[in-house]
Amino acid sequence: MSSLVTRVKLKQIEQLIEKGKRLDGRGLTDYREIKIEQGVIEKAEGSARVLMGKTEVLVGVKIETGTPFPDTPDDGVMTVNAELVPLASPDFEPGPPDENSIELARIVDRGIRESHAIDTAKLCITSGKKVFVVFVDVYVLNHDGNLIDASALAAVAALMNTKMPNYEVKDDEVIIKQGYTPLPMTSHPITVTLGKINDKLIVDPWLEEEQVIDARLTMAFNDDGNICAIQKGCAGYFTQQQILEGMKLAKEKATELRKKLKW
Amino acid sequence: MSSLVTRVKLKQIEQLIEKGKRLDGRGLTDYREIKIEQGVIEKAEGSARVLMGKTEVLVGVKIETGTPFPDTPDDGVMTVNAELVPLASPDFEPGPPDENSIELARIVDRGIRESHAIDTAKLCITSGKKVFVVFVDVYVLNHDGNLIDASALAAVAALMNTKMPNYEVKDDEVIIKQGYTPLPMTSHPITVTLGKINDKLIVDPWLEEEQVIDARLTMAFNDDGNICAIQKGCAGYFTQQQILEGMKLAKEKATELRKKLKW
Amino acid sequence: MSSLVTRVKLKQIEQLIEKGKRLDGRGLTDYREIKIEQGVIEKAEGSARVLMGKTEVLVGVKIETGTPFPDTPDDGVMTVNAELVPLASPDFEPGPPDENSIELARIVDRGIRESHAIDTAKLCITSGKKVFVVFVDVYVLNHDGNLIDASALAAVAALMNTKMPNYEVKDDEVIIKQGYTPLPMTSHPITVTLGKINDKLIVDPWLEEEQVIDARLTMAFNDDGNICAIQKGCAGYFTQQQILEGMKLAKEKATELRKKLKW
Amino acid sequence: MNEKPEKLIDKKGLRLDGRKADELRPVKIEVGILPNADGSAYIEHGKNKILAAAFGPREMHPKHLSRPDRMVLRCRYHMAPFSVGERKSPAPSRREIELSKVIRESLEPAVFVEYYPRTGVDVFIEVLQADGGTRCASITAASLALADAGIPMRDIVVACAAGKVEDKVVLDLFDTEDKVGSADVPVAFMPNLNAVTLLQMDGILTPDEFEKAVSMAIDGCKKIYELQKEALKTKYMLLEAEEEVEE
Amino acid sequence: MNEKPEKLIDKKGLRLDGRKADELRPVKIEVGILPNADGSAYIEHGKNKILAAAFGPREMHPKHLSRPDRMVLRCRYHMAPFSVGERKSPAPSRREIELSKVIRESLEPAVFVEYYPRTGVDVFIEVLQADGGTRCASITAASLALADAGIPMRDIVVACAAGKVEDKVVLDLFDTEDKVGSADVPVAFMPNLNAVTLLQMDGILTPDEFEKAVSMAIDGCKKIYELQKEALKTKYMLLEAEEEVEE
Amino acid sequence: MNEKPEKLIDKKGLRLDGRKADELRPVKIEVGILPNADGSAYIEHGKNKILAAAFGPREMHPKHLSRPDRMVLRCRYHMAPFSVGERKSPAPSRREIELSKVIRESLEPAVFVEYYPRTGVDVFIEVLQADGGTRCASITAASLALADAGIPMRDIVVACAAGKVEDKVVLDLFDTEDKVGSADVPVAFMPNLNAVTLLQMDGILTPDEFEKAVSMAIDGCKKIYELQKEALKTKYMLLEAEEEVEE
Repeated sequence: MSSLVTRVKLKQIEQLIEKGKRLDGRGLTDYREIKIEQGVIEKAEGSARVLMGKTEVLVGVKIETGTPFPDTPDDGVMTVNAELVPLASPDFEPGPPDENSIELARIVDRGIRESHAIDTAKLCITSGKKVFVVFVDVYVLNHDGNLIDASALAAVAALMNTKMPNYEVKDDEVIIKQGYTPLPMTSHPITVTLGKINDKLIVDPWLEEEQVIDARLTMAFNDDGNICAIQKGCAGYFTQQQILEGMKLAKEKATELRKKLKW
Repeated sequence: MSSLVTRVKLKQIEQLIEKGKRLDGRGLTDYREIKIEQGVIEKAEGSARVLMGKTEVLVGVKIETGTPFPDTPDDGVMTVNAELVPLASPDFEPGPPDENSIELARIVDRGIRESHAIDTAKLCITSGKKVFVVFVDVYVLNHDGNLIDASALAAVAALMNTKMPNYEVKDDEVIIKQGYTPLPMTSHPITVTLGKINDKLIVDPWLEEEQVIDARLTMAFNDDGNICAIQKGCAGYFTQQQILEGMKLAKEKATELRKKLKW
Repeated sequence: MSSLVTRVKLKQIEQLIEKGKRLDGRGLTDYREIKIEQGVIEKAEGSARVLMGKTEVLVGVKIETGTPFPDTPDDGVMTVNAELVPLASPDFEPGPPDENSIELARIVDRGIRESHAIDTAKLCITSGKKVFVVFVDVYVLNHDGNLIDASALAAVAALMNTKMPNYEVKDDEVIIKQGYTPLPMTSHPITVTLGKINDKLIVDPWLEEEQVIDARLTMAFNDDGNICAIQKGCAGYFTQQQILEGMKLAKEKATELRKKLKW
Repeated sequence: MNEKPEKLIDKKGLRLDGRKADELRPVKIEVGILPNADGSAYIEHGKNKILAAAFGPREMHPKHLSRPDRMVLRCRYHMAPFSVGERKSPAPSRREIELSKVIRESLEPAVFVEYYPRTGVDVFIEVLQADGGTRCASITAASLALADAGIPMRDIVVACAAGKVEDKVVLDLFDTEDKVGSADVPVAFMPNLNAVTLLQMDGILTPDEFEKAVSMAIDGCKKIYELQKEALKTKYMLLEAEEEVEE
Repeated sequence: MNEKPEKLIDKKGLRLDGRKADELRPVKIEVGILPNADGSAYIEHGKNKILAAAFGPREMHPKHLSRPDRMVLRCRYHMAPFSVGERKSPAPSRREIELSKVIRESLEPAVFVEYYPRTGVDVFIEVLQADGGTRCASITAASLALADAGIPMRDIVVACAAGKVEDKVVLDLFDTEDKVGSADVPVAFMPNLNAVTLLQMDGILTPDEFEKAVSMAIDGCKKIYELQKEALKTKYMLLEAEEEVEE
Repeated sequence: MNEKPEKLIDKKGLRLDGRKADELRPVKIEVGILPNADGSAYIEHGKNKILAAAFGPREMHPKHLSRPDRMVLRCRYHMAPFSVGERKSPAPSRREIELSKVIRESLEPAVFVEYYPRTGVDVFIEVLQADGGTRCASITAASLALADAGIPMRDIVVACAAGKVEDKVVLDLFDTEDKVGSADVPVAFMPNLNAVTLLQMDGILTPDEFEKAVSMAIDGCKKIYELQKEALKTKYMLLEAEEEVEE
């Protein structure tokens, strides 16, 4: 976008925000409409699709067996990958993950990992030798802003929907048996992103707002309201005061969002 | 090539073809002169060089031990790779395989694999653990059109020339012994490519023709005259009628070509 | 640099060299001032920093366990890698190793490997199964010419500084014990690079000279004065006579340089 | 998981999923479902779930790939890591690169490439769930995405496979039939021009079986073509309805 | 090597390396040590040893990345293979790519990017030895490298982490505390503008603990800021001394 | 396969393949055998089988690599996967990248690069079968490919190695000698200019042995040079014959 258009839009968005309004009619602290659909990919062990306004993210979970990391021989492994596939936006190009998709994957990963959402000890098959590996693949299908919150929400919803194969170990071989058990989870982290425009905080910035915000603050909260991950983004800053304010606001919104996840 | 030159050449080729003639003097259903030389790379387990007019392809076969695929524990492995090395044409550039060399390798692979040319069951050393891996490397040395047929022919000729090391298994170790046996083969697929210009079918299009043909049809035939692989190419089309006509023509030419392979 | 500047500089350097002088005041066969500091990276198993004039190279050595090469089951493994990190010169760009860094790594590798500097037989833990792997990482921190000699010197100094973990093998497992022993070394190869300008040989060409020399000759010498590696570089040539002359000069300088390494 | 079924066709001539030899799987098509794309379509063909989007005509990047006398069509066929049994690495496989090429060459005969010289059109296909016959379903969807983007076309391209299962030529193989069966013949077709734009085969067929398979596949194509037209109509009716509301 | 220490904080409230909860590790900074860079700095923060260099403002390569109305700041955070316990492959890891991005975004608020339109500035950071808190020490050094290169800046950026170790909020975690401790909060700060330009967290903190950690980290930043100023002064005094000699 | 031979040189002073110490392997050279290249040559040097082709002078891609005052010479040395004992991945190895560089630098002194400013010449070398000494045989062939392409040259470059096997300096090592022997000294030479354009060594040699090896290698070069000239003559005689026929 040319810098002129950006400046005109910034002006317009700023004036609205001064009045507590936004381009798409929302209040400053409102999320867009959210829809969560679980189990959309029957062949994956778990999946969920999240619509946040026009932003659409699909997360698929695959479970395979693999070897544990040497320093955690009794823990299963979880990896998060994010693909900004080119059909989601004219700005996305085919190719290996760039810094944006890597940052997205790592923020989603951090929320799940640091909150101990998955009980990885229960994914161990044979200590030091064989464990279950949980692949969480974030697939952005339409980019209309705030990919982080949509992706994090879809990831947790997909994990809640994930079934683990039953198995037994015979002579060091893993034998997959009939039936499934749910993936063992101990928490359900919720991620909330705020934008700062003109020293005002807004919740869930969408695409047009993302192009003009000074800075972004993302916080993930655990079931008990504790913080489990944070990421500041964009080339702007926050005052210490804004961070604490933002934390309170994000905590409230996390509680609100969590209600959308039924379990 | 500029589109003007292409159009002039297209005109010229079309006019000739109307009269049943071609730029290089061949009839519409003639192959260029074909020479097959086997065993040209003594250090490889098998090799063959094919000249089809000025198109020159060298195929080398290496045999190593490796692990079978989990879903076929009792079968050896065959892989085909094709390199369009830059000395073969000013249009080839050094670098990783592009879509053309990948398609070429996969067409050659399909002909061999689907016809069960190699008796992979006989390449199993220890079920699920150790098998022979057959590497078929297609090396294009001069590109003057119809790389598919020349490569497929050279690949089969090289496999027919391939010797497998004798071995015995002792305490789970493979011990290579003196002497060789021929690679076990059960069929000898022959691949024939047709081009369509102005609704006429021609056999073995060479470089100048390739630049103007509407579409390409490649068919591989087994020893018994059954079809074992097909690939339509280029941005044109065939009518159902043309496909059936083409199939009959290709079958004839395959029988003709097969005679060049002595076994 | 533009070719005009190069020509002017070449003229200037040539005229000085005719008089036995150099731009930076050195004599034709003098090295720049050399400083060697060992153990600068405490967390690495070995390290050394070499300043050769303004050229600065850091070498870190890591030791890990790994598998031996099939054809040398009783030998540890040594690998050399060189990074021309972009903070060392405006001419270095981030990215995978280019031909310059690969050549640098391979010259350093050759000097160490061919002189049998490391007693790799003593790095074997279990024949054919487990050996120590010595990673020598050359890190160029400032490029002011003659990276080869500075890197080779830093590599040998770092190896001399390298400590191996004590260990014992119990039930096929390697158990790391308290304490260290020095890396077993049998020689200390010294690498000397000469430049040729206007049929004169100069020692240790620095950046400005490197841009105008006809050719480069690098020779590595063993403790006993034998030659263990050679590399001619750049798009010029040497006469047979110049090579023999250069060999004698390089041998002298190697003896001189070796004194800087205390052991 | 890997147990092979004993019989792919039962005594009544019905297949594992209850279909007759010449019966298609259920096909559901929606057009225009991706807001950011210039054109898009979603297809469920059996358990295949595939999205296709078209962007363009637009400036080419990099520029030197553009052509002074025509539009350049590019195509990427890509599978989501979770779309198949064992997780697939997101890096494009050799299979995906080949399919991207043959799919592009199956769409190109339908496009009036000379209408927009110097421009490019990108077709992006994402297989979200795979169950045999993804390349055909991808072509069916991609062709609609192009139409939805307003790219001028001679005809719609539609695709369907036939193949051989236990000595019988059957239509539209699903995953298990594809893997255990003895041949698969994917065909792309332009119904109004009676033109085959994609034809591949692996497995073994006699010439007669091949002839029958091609016929059967083309018949399948014609049935799916009706669904394509309906999906396009639905999209335009929705558009008209919206416009009326706006007026 | 991998034995976890039993207690990270002893009865006197002292940490494994003898520090109090709110005590920084020793920090040593030098400015202008790389002859070929336009600006550079070296920092030893505890056992971290890090070099940062700035090149620019200069022409951008490739050109199409330049911007008509501003300077483009690029940043590469990279670890030497020998900087960590197990040898690190020199190819950039996902972690290094993410850190390059957040470090760039922590420096950019301080730079007057509009002063040199169409140009670029590259910041290259090499971690020679890592001991916990490398991103913070990298920012502290990189900001000085920019200043040393004469890039016009609103303020110096300085960074420091706080975290939680055995239920206690502590300043400036070193490697073992970082790995065994329960939370880490790296903060970058512009002291004169009172602005936080980097904020991350992993681990678990209550809101109160988080508030305390941010305060503590900012206090740490302010102390390191004094050392930054001194390092710059030393560099300029040396320069002046040299100039006097030359006159 | 991996059994090391007991003696590389027998009592009569003959080597495993029956050669004397200063004897070359059989060398066969053909010029102009690749129709699409501007120049080409094929060499069989012992069991080495190598093709070299030259393309140019032609426009450089990418353009920014061209030089206003000279032609740019590029070179790629590449081994076919089947050319060596264990299959070699077709991706260029570090060894191949180094050899491409030193081969280029061995050819460049012979080329009048100033004759065609702004252009490029590409030399592509494919090792079809390797048996020790591939870089030398590659240079011998590549130099002829350049000449065949009509690139103006000061001299032909020819290459040959000498080395040390069981305490004896010998000429032109083949694979086994190269691997089991104690030193290898490849040399490239311009006979008319008496100039060494490639010199490498690995192994251990005393200064005297080195001196002897260089002399012996240069003598080998001179012999191969005669074969180069003959191969060029043969090509041109064929050309003339063809021209006469055409007239």
